[in-house]
Amino acid sequence: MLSTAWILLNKDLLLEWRTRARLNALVFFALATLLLFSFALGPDSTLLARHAGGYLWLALLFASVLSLGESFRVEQENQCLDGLRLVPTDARALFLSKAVGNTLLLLFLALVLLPVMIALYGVTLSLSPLSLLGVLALGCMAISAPGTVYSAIANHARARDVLLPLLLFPLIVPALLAAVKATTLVLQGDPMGQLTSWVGLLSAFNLIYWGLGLALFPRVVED
Amino acid sequence: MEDKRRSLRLGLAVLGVVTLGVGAWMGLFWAPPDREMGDVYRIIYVHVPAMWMSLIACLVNFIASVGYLFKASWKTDSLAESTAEVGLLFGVFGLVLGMLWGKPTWGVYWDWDPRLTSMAVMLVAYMGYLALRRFIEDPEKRAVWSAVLGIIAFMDIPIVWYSVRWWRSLHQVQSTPQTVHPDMTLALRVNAFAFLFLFLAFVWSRYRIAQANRLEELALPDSLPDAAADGGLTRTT
Amino acid sequence: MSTSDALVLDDVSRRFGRRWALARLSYRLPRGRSLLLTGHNGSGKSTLLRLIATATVPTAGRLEVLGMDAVAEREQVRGQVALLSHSSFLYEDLSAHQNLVVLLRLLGREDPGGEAVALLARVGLATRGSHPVRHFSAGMRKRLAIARLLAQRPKLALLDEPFGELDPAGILEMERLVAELRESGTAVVLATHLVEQGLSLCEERLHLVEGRRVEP
Amino acid sequence: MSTYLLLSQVADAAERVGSGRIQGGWEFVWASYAVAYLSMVLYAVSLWWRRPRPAASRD
Repeated sequence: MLSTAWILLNKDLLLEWRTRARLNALVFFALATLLLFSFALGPDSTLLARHAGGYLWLALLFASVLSLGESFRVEQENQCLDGLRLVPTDARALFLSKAVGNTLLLLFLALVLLPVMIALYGVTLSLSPLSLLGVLALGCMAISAPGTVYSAIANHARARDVLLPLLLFPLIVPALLAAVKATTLVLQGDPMGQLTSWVGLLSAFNLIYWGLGLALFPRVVED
Repeated sequence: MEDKRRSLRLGLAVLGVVTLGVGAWMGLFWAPPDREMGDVYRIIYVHVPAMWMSLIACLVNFIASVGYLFKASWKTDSLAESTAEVGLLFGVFGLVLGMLWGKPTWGVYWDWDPRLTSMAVMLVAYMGYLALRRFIEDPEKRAVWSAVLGIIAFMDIPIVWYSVRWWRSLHQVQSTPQTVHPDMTLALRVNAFAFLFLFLAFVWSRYRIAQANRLEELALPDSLPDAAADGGLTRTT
Repeated sequence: MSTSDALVLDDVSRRFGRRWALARLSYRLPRGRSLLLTGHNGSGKSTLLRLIATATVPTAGRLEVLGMDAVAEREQVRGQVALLSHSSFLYEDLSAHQNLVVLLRLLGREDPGGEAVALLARVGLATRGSHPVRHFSAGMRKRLAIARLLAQRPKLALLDEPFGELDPAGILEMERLVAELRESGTAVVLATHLVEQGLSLCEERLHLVEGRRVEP
Repeated sequence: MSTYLLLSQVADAAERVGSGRIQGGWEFVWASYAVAYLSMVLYAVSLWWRRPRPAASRD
């Protein structure tokens, strides 16, 4: 299963590279969102710095809806998903490859946004950059696992562009809360030692939804 | 058979309405006012049962969803559909009652109280569930996918609850009245049973509608002369 | 009992919403024989092929492919059956070569790159291997799709309108490829409008009208 | 954003209310019971509206 997932992940990354114009558009979309937040809140730099973590995750969340939707649109174009199923390919490997691929894409996006955010909002980093990377990775994973399942479902429905955020946003509220809190703590320091409990919540969310995704995804793609 | 069920359903509804009448009288006039909250607390008799019914609906929806994935049957699919809709009804007006309660107690309609906030988040999730059902035409696919959705959404309830509570921990969480008069408990119980009867009557009626819709979607007017005897309501896969 | 048959359809039906695409179809195809499926558009040919390929499941009835149950043992069936469908199963933004390499790697082949080159040569796309599929014509896609099918080395090949969208030369070539498949011991189920071409390639014939079997 | 704004308001309100018994507020109680019962009645009506018709009236 893992080797199949690896092949599929390579295929998705190759596809992403061949269509990098789309990837660029996604990056600029996320950057524009980040910029718009600062316009919406006025040039109050202390306020911006205080809520920088929240804006970063909102920008990522909006971008993720686009990238998640795209990840299964590619498979639907010539019914490639059917083609993969009939090879045969393990559906769980398919889930793993898509979820990991989406995580990597979001993480890449986060790393592009990070320096921009630091410059734009005047943020300083209190804890180690490594812990920030860890929080970002956990948060991206938390969006991707349920996002992959929902994207596969929404892709076959009418009005899929509305449906995916409608399904996904309420579901990942806890992950978003935890990610924002943890990011803010990493940026501004953690005198009360709250970071571990938020990271714990984020990890539990990941554990549950990666597990559920693996268990349920075969039913989603098979009849 | 059908007549018997019909009268049973009607009886359930009548029982619910009568109990609700008694409950309303108890809640509004019979039960004593609360020490701290005065008469405003009387909203509890409609607000709390509504929230309970909403949670029961989520639970039944989850069980029906799991059941469908283990053994495909239109019955569990219809049950899941009806509980989602009825649960959403109770949840939405329960939430409105919570806001009406919040205004005189906290001074604002919306206080980011963990329970109400979690409930609001879950209601949006179940609205998505119903929207998905509406947007997929193929009955088989709709049943499978909404079952997956029902499971995923239900697992989210405790996580949402914990995360919102931690998120709000800077603010004192409002607690249930410490000194509960026994009459209050009784009034709450009567109202809860009234809501339960109505809930069951609603779910049952909605279930019949769902089953009839399935039948219509799958009706086979002119083909399969022999195999169609069961109306296509049994699945062999 | 049924192991001597390549295909056993026992009262198979498939419903899409209110419409029965296949209605109570029973049929047996002996091993080693090839089957020609005929019928108008919407007669259920494609649905039958997708059922045999296990891309979809029967609403009612039992279907055995090469002695295996098409629902319970679908993984094993998929390993021995390949489908050339109306949809090409190709990634538009990958090159022809890359498309084949991904498939061959999934199949666990030793030398995906080399085998892909050989396959491209076999279907007459040797010079186009590095072009993205997005720039291919309909006929070229068909060729690449058949290369995809050949790569799977099926025991039973399911061909849905393989001659569609091909020019006369392409049709001849496709006939040659199907004949080659047959010679190499692969049974073929062929759905096509071109009854003459089909009859020359297949021994058995099944004519469908509105999802039912009718004597042609 | 508006979250934080609301939060500060809530904190203010909580201080104003203090620990004394809340007076009146019957209008909220009446409104609540009305909302609850009206919702259920409307839903019951909608169920009645959608009730499965006997097969004879279909088609």
